[in-house]
Amino acid sequence: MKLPLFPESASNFAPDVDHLLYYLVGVSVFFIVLIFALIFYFAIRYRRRSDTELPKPIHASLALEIAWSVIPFGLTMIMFAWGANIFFKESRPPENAMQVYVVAKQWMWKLQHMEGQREINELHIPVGRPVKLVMTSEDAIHSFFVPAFRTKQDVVPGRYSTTWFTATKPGKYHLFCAEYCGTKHSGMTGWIYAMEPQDYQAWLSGGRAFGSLAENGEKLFQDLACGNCHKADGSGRCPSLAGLFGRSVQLADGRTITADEAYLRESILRPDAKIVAGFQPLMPTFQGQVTEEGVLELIEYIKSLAPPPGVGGGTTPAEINVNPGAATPAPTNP
Amino acid sequence: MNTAAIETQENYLNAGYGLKSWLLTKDHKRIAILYLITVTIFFFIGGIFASLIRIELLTPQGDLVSSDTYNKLFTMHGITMIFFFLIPSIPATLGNFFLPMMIGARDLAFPRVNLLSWYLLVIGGLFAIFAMLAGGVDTGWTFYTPYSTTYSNTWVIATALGIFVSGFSSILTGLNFIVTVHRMRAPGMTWFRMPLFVWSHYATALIQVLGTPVIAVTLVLVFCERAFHIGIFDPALGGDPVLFQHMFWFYSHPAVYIMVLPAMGVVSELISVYSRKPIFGYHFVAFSSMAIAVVGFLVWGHHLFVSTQSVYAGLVFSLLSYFVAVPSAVKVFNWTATLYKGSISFATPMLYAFGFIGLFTIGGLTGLFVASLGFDVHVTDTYFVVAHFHYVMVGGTIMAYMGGLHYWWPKMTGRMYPEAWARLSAVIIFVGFNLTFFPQFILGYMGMPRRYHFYPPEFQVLHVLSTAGASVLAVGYLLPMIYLLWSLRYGEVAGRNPWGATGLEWTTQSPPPVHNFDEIPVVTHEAYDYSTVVGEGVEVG
Amino acid sequence: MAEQAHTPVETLALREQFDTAEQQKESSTFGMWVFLVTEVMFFGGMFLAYTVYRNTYPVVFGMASTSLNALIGALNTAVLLCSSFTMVMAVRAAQLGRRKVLIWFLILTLLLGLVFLGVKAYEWNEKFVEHHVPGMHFHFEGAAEQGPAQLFFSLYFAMTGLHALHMVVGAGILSWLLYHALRGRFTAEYMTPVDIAGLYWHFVDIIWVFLFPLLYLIDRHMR
Amino acid sequence: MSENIDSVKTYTAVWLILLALTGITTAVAYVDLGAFSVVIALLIAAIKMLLVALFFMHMRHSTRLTQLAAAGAFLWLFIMMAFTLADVWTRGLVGTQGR
Repeated sequence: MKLPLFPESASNFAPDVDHLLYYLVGVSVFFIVLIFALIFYFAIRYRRRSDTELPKPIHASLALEIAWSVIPFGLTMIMFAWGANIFFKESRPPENAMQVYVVAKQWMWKLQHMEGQREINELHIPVGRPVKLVMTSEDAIHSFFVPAFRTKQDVVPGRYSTTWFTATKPGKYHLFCAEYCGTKHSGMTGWIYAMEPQDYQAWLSGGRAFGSLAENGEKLFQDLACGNCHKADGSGRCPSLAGLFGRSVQLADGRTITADEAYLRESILRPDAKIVAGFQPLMPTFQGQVTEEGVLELIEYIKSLAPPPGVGGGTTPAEINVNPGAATPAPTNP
Repeated sequence: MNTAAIETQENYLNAGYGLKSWLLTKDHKRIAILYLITVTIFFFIGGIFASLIRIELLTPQGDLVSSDTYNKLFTMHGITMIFFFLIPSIPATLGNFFLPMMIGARDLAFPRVNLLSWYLLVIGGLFAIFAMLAGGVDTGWTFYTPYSTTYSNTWVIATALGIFVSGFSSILTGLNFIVTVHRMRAPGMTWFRMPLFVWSHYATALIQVLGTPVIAVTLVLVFCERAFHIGIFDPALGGDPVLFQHMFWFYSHPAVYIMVLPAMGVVSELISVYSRKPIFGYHFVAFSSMAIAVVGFLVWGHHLFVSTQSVYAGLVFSLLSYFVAVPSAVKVFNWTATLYKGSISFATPMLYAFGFIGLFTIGGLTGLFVASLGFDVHVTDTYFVVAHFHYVMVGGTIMAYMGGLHYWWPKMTGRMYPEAWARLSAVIIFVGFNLTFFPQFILGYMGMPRRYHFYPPEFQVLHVLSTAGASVLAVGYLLPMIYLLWSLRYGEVAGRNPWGATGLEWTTQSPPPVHNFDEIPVVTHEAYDYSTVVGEGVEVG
Repeated sequence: MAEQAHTPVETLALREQFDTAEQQKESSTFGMWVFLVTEVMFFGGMFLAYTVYRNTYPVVFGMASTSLNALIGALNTAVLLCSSFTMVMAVRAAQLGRRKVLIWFLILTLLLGLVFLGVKAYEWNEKFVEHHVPGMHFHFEGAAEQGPAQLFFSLYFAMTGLHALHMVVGAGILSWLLYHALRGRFTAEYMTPVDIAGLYWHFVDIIWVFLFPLLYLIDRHMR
Repeated sequence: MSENIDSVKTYTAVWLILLALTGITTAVAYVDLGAFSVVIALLIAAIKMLLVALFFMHMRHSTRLTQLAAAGAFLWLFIMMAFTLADVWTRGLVGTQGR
């Protein structure tokens, strides 16, 4: 039987983490060998030879105490900075990343490509292209873990979490749920298929297409009659959604926030949480009526809506009070 | 000194024989024995769960028990071992017995509270055992919401109540220690004449008093949410499951130091006695205990790096985690330096102390691995973390506990344990431990997630190694049970001070009289001044 | 053990692990303070949850808070402060060895404590009637956002409930003190139980001093 | 310990101040002070706490150790709050959701 002792290295992060491992192991081995050798040497060299032996006490030396505090501390600061650097990289997906939505539930992974492909417990991705995952859970906390990519991110109900990676080597890699989630936690596994770009294109076109996410979202938008109020020209009782995504929005309580996925999700499920300035809290909640996947489709549809004609991309539409001077960072997640 | 007839001396053991004389005792030494029996029972209950887990993991298919059963096994293993064994282990047994004696007190400040805290541990334990017998609990010892509040169908409430009640046991023990150290020291026993064992227990007591109430209230909130379906952490109502994790780890990370600081205190005593030298850098070792207790409260967020905690908070928690490394390293270096030009004996407790230093060094250094943000993302919730904390808790705490138990056994019982058997089992435990847990580091880096009932076949070889090690380890833990019980009747009579040790506990008879000292000692020497007990003209034993 | 020579008064109350009455009194008082430290952290956990959620849902928390009756809250605060005053007077009477005064102030303190609990029970009952008790039948008219409103009331019940539980324990301790005071057990030399019970009672008062503005007085001016 | 017994006058004065502060904090709550409402409310609560602790709980007369213990409790409470809020307030600041 084969005995692998090291995980495969198949993403942009894998070499970074492996190099950090070598440093950590190097420092550790040095200190472990030092301590073990000293203990062995002292224990044998100074073993007790008579029962009445009384060694002289040795007093502490401040210089020595400072030396063995400061030097290891310096070595650990390298560990800190190195690890933090990798972590920052992992926390900032590149702009051009291809986005995949992940919905976790007991005990399966549901993954949706922008183009409409849906997968369960499998994810096909092209090699060499950054992939950004936007994830949420329908029940307990799960965690998306791909050892070969050295990435892991908890998937938490009620909010979106993000991770990203670029696969570097074609192959089939384990996907694990790493946060304990109940009976079949150990069965909540799957495979990541990293493919050459042309193979990936072939897979995309060969796969079952359900229509793109945005198309499905549009259908859902019509089924739920959202357009009765959210009229595209802004004449409805509710704000127009055209060109909304990524813009800053003035709220009734005076805050200004950026319309990101979390804001859109919250507005669908808990519409009264953030009321747009100048509008009444009329919208009913869609909690329980739309699945997490449905929410993601609606978000994609809203994202696809271009700004209304006559208004330049990203500038101020009349319906929504935008305060460009007071652009604040994105709100905290609920 | 009369070493011949211990049966005729009046001591705490023969002061009364009825069950009532034990169950209503206010003597800290008898309460320590009650604790010793209680935590030993829990240790073996937890050990049975551990054995079943290891046997199950021999094969990748998960064919011994069902997934539900397996989940209950690791949950109950963790809960039993952490809340009912490791946390009370050293403080409530060795600490209870020897802390008052070491500072020259007749008892703890509040003997009745001390007895109460033992009853609270027993009542809490009975709740937990009830939950186990009624069907078990499957949330993991971490009780993460919303799984524990909404999705688990097991005995969460009974278990949480058990932990809540036993938490007050821990709080009251800590409270007792703090007041005792402040108010009950014998004349001349200044702070810097206290044995390091007392220092580390004082630091531990601070954590018990400041941290434990937070887990208590967190479990109350989980209890409310589960019992009455009100939302505190429920994301469906806008609650924040990560807030639960903050509150849980605010206690549960410092709890690691509740487990390991007393162990460090024990090891300081052992290293000093068996090399007949004062601990090198006494003040540094004493203050490092306090530093660990304080800084240990500032690092809990390193359990939350991938939990959707903010990047900036992660950064701060990672940085502060490295600050704990310094006092830990200071201790290890000072212990090692103490050996230099000492008079080193290879008695069993010293073997355990060597084992502690070695294994704690590995456990501590791998702690640096997981404190590093980018690295932790890969290994958190894998066997790497499992191996890391077992090195600290089993390799650290239990090694020191076993060492301390052997070291003070003659004082507690008046009898010596059989040295050859004891050395043999110390070696077996060291070998078995490493064989069990070292492969798990590799498993973890390869990506084997923790709490998996069945797993991909490529991990099997390392799991088999680990299980083999666990069998060796089990033998190592069973042997002392047998020979220590044997020694109660057949062991050599020990005498007051068989090791040539300096602590005040060794100046009184073995086993000690009910009020510890015939008259309260007056302390005139620094700690670990061996010229008072060893050498020309000083009678040993 | 009684081998050591003590004055008769001290022997009565001095436990065997202590050398002097002074050491015993200091230990007991300090022990109580350490216990209060744990209580701070115990309530602290809930104050933390409150702070985080109020920070996340300022508007709903303001609305839910306004539905509480601030006048009753203020009056109840006054009742509790009065009981603290009578408690400290009881302690003073014990210090001076005035048994009758001690007994009367203990009775007054107990009564005020019971008044507080009675008012609290009335308020909780009101919440039942208004469907403001978290759970299946929860409904809060003001906000369409029911979730966070329910969070507020969950915290309200958890915090005031645990506070009331502490009051009940305190009332039990007061009754115990009263029983022993009636039997003349406390003297100017030995009154530690009265002293440390006082510490506990005042601490429970302090918790309420923070609960009152945080639960009752948020954003009053907006509505 | 007779030197530590405060006069009835002192206790009564403290009691009356406490009642007055309760009235003030209730009244001030109806005045629009924006974000300062919370600050004022907590400030008054803190003053009341100090009055109760210093006079009713005799902290003025107690040992350094006791005062240290009480201060320690609030330091630890502060640690718990500050570090948790350090997470809550900085979530999403890097511009990535769930980070």
